[in-house]
Amino acid sequence: MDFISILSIFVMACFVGYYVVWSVTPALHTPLMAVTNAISSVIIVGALIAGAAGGSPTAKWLGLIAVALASVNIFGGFAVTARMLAMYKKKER
Amino acid sequence: MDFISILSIFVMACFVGYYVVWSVTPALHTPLMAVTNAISSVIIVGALIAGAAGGSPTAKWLGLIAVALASVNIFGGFAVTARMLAMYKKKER
Amino acid sequence: MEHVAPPAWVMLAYLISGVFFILALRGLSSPATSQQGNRFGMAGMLIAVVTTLVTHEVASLPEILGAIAIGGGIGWVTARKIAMTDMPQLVAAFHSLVGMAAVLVAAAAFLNPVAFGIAGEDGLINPVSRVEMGLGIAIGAITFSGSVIAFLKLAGKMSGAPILLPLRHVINLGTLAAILGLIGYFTVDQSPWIFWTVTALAFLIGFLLIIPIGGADMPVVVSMLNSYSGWAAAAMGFTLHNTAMIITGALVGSSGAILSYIMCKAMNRSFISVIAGGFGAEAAVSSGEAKEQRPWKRGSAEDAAYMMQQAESVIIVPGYGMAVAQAQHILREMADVLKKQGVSVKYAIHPVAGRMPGHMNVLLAEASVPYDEVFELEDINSEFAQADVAFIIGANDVVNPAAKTDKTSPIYGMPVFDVDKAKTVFFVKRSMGGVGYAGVDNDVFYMDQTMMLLADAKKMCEDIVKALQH
Amino acid sequence: MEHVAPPAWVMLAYLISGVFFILALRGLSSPATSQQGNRFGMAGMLIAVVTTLVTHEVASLPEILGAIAIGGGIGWVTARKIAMTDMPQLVAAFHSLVGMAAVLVAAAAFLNPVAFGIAGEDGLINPVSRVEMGLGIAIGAITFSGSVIAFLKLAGKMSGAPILLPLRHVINLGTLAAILGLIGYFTVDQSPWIFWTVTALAFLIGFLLIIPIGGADMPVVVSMLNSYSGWAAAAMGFTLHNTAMIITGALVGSSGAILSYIMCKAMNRSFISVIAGGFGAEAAVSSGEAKEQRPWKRGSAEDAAYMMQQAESVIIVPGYGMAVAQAQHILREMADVLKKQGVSVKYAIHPVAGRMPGHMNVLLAEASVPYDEVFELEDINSEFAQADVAFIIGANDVVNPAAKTDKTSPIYGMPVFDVDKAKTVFFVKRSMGGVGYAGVDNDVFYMDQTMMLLADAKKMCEDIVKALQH
Ligand SMILES: NC(=O)c1ccc[n+]([C@@H]2O[C@H](COP(=O)([O-])OP(=O)(O)OC[C@H]3O[C@@H](n4cnc5c(N)ncnc54)[C@H](OP(=O)(O)O)[C@@H]3O)[C@@H](O)[C@H]2O)c1
Ligand SMILES: NC(=O)c1ccc[n+]([C@@H]2O[C@H](COP(=O)([O-])OP(=O)(O)OC[C@H]3O[C@@H](n4cnc5c(N)ncnc54)[C@H](OP(=O)(O)O)[C@@H]3O)[C@@H](O)[C@H]2O)c1
Repeated sequence: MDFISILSIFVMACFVGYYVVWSVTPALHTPLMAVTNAISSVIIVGALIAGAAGGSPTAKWLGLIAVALASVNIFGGFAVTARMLAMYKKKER
Repeated sequence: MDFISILSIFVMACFVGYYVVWSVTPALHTPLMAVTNAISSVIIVGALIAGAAGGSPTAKWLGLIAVALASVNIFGGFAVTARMLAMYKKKER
Repeated sequence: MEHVAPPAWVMLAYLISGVFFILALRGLSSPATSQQGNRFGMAGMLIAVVTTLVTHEVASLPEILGAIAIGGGIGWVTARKIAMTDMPQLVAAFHSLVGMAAVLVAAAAFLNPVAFGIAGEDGLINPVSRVEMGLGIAIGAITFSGSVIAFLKLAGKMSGAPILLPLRHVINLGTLAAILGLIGYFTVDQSPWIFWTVTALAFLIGFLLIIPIGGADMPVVVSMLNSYSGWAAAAMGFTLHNTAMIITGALVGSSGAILSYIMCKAMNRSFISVIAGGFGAEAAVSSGEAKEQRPWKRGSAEDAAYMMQQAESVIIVPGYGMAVAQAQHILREMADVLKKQGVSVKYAIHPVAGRMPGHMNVLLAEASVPYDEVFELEDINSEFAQADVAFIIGANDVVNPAAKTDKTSPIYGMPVFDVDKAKTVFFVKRSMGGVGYAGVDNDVFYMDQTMMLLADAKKMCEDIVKALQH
Repeated sequence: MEHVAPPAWVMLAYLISGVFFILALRGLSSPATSQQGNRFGMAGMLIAVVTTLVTHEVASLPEILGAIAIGGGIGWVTARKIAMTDMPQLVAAFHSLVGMAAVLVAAAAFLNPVAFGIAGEDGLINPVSRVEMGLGIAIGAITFSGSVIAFLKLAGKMSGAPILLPLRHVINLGTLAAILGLIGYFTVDQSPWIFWTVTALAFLIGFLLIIPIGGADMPVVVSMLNSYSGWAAAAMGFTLHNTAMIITGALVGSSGAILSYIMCKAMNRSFISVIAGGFGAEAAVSSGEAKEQRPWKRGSAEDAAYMMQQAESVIIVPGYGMAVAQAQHILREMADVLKKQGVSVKYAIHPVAGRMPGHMNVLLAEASVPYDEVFELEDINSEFAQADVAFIIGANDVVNPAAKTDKTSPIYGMPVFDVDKAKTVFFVKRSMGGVGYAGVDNDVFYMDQTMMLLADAKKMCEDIVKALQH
């Protein structure tokens, strides 16, 4: 992928982000913060690559710590979001 | 640009299209149809390329006709949209 | 020759052009920002065209500028002259041109693949590009011939009645299957006959698909074709690796699809039933039934003028008939007189009032009705209960209470205005016999508080204005 | 070594992962689809992680799985145990981890550029990648240290009072300029000292930027840092040419920015004034003024119970004090008893009620209040005029009419509930002295129709429930 392709995807994604976030109902703004927390830990992809066997051992350890930190967020973020969302219920009729 | 980059841009653009069109106010749905008409004539880019000097003469003539057709749409579409939009006015106070 | 990546600035320019098109549609989220939006659209188009001219070996600049001048001139003059009531057919006509342009571009790409950078080392076209091209030409051809039929029906140059061939669903599905099959085969065999057969079949199916659809369903069809023209542009964008075309394709494709969806929903019909066709035909049959004779009251322009002067609030419900009668200017005058006499006047617009989405809004805007006096269905429907007068002019189906109560009615389930809750209802139409697009009788005619004002909409408004000024 | 394009299916997998993240946020447009959305998010993450593991030479699988297990375990347990009232600090703590992870990844990329495919033929890192990396580590470090301070302030482990250094604006701008300058210089000189200096300065500026901001402004800061963590992820996505990270970065970046904007707007403060800091400090000064003594009425739980039983409609306005008192469960019980006695009960939530956006909604949901009884400001504000009772519990600023009338008030211009239009107002708080977050007096206390219920929110609701059940 060349730089311009990535930039194009990024620009489009910013538009999508703008619209998709504005369409979130205000009642769910707290879960929104929690779930964005979880998904921003997709940085774990970089952390996994950082541990490449052939490279510097320091880099490997930095990578492993980053994997652990990101995992806290991923599991914690999705779990707490799921816990919150499960509480929102409609009136029983 | 590789195929996946293009596909990625396309997928993101579809999301953008979905949101941006739903956010158009119903009062402007007729201008929306006119302006989408105009912008879909961006196909003129292909028509301009078709006329490449070195290539087949038939292709060149097809390209020129396509340029003319697309131009009808571009000028007509933007002009009629502008004409309609100029008519929408707020109450004077 | 493989696809050579153009310089970064070129790709950036096409990206910017695409972003400008997004901003153009975004501007339409409110009338206040819409003109700015349209300018973004023009700028985006300019960027795309200039970038292409600068970076491609083009045939010869004078010829190209000539073509642009001829086409642009025709477009410009048409846009200046067209009456607002004729917008539906104008849009259909324009679509046919986009479709034809897509066909020509795809054909040119087939004849001169090197110019488009889609030929492989061996001079053959890349298989992926063949599929994109095949889809592009097929969608373009369907858009063209479909739009031509839609134009002819909307412009009244061809009967609006659905033309129902026997076995049409079988023929249509067969043709579609043949097109897809040939495009698939095209990836392994690049013979010209395949390409041209696909093209011919696509022209044919566009024609076959649209002739069985009744004239009144044409707006849905026009939107659908709008969507198609977008996907055709996107397919060519994949071929040319062009960001501007891809973004535009996605925008236009979504726009047409969403507008079709909105219309179908507001008419409570499924998209499939519209596309399957034959709607007007059934209606013609049902209107043949003997109608029961029920009592109704006829009013005069003076009655209407008197009652509206006494009223505190009047809600005007315009419909297709108002457009046909070109009554928007005199209607606004009537409203002005009433407002000067202290009456509150609002306009209520149904999503499918008239013959295309937003049609009534454009006509009222043309007559200088401020857009903040014009309300959508959901925003005003609760106000009929408090209104003194509902003034229905050239609308019919969109106020028919059968949509709420009568499960057998063809418009059952369509959201309608609760005009029956207003204290007094005036109903302007030309005759008691004339029905709306759905071809059904309307209980509002026979209500105690309804007065029928039987006349041409324009004439009636003129008479009311005269009476008001006495 | 140049960047080698991964196989198409890998890139497709990352694209799908990104699309799933979009669908995750899209699900939050209504509570009904939100759980489905969250599952999309999890699936997207799984796809991204598995794709990376399968296609990259990773250090050693056991170690990685160990790291995931340790981190995941801690995250999971925390998520299970945390009280809903502690959400603001949890979110801040999680942000600090994302920030730190970004720092570590950028550092690893700097130490081992070959593994990331960003090294040139000569073993040096590509200049573009250097900028992306520098930005990534700087934003990550700011996110980390800023979030740590925000966490400490929100968790009450550090005083919420703004700490104002002299010349802080000069120091901050200087440090920022130094960071940007060094990143620029980094493109021509790849010395480690530059990289580590940028990192150190970024940690410092994160700290300096947040300490002058008052504890009550922390939610805006947390959102802003949320946005930063998104942009950091996007920067790393550019480095790794990873679609999933780019899409996520844009989503999270927009989300944080929009939430900050919404909060600032609902408090009628400019973003700049929040970020410049010192808000709590000024308020402390103004509350030092001598307050005039005005008459007010004190009510009892029995009064409240009696009046609400007689009422037709009660609107409950919960605020931060309700969260602090953990009164949501007993409040819902009170509402249940009233509803059984035929009273209509609704909840009205201000966009900045509580201490983070949507905070009150979560707490009420926790107490099993159905979400269709809970209304936003614009949807319910007109109903106060018809309501018999407005029951304000632990809210203060969001019902303060000074926002509408007093131009000198720090909350002037903030949209507030029109509780003064209700026939009777009950105001639950602990003391007449205690003020809201903005530190201003509230005219509602002294209105004729207001009765102050001075007690802890939970205690007061319990007493009312007892009185209602008599
Ligand atoms: N807007 C869209 O996008 C769209 C798309 C597809 C279908 N449709 C359909 O179109 C219909 C639109 O409903 P509508 O309520 O606007 O119109 P309508 O139901 O078609 O009714 C039109 C009315 O206008 C009267 N009329 C016609 N010419 C007139 C004249 N010169 N002066 C006075 N009255 C005149 C007709 O009665 P007389 O003949 O007795 O005068 C008729 O009652 C709906 O059924 C809708 O589903 C709309
Ligand atoms: N939600 C957000 O995203 C956000 C973000 C940034 C800033 N803010 C700010 O936070 C404020 C929120 O407004 P708000 O109306 O919810 O709260 P508030 O104005 O801070 O008022 C809280 C009230 O609760 C009372 N209280 C505290 N503990 C209590 C207890 N245990 N029992 C009963 N009452 C108790 C306090 O009075 P006593 O001390 O006398 O009991 C006070 O009157 C706004 O000014 C807003 O701008 C919110």
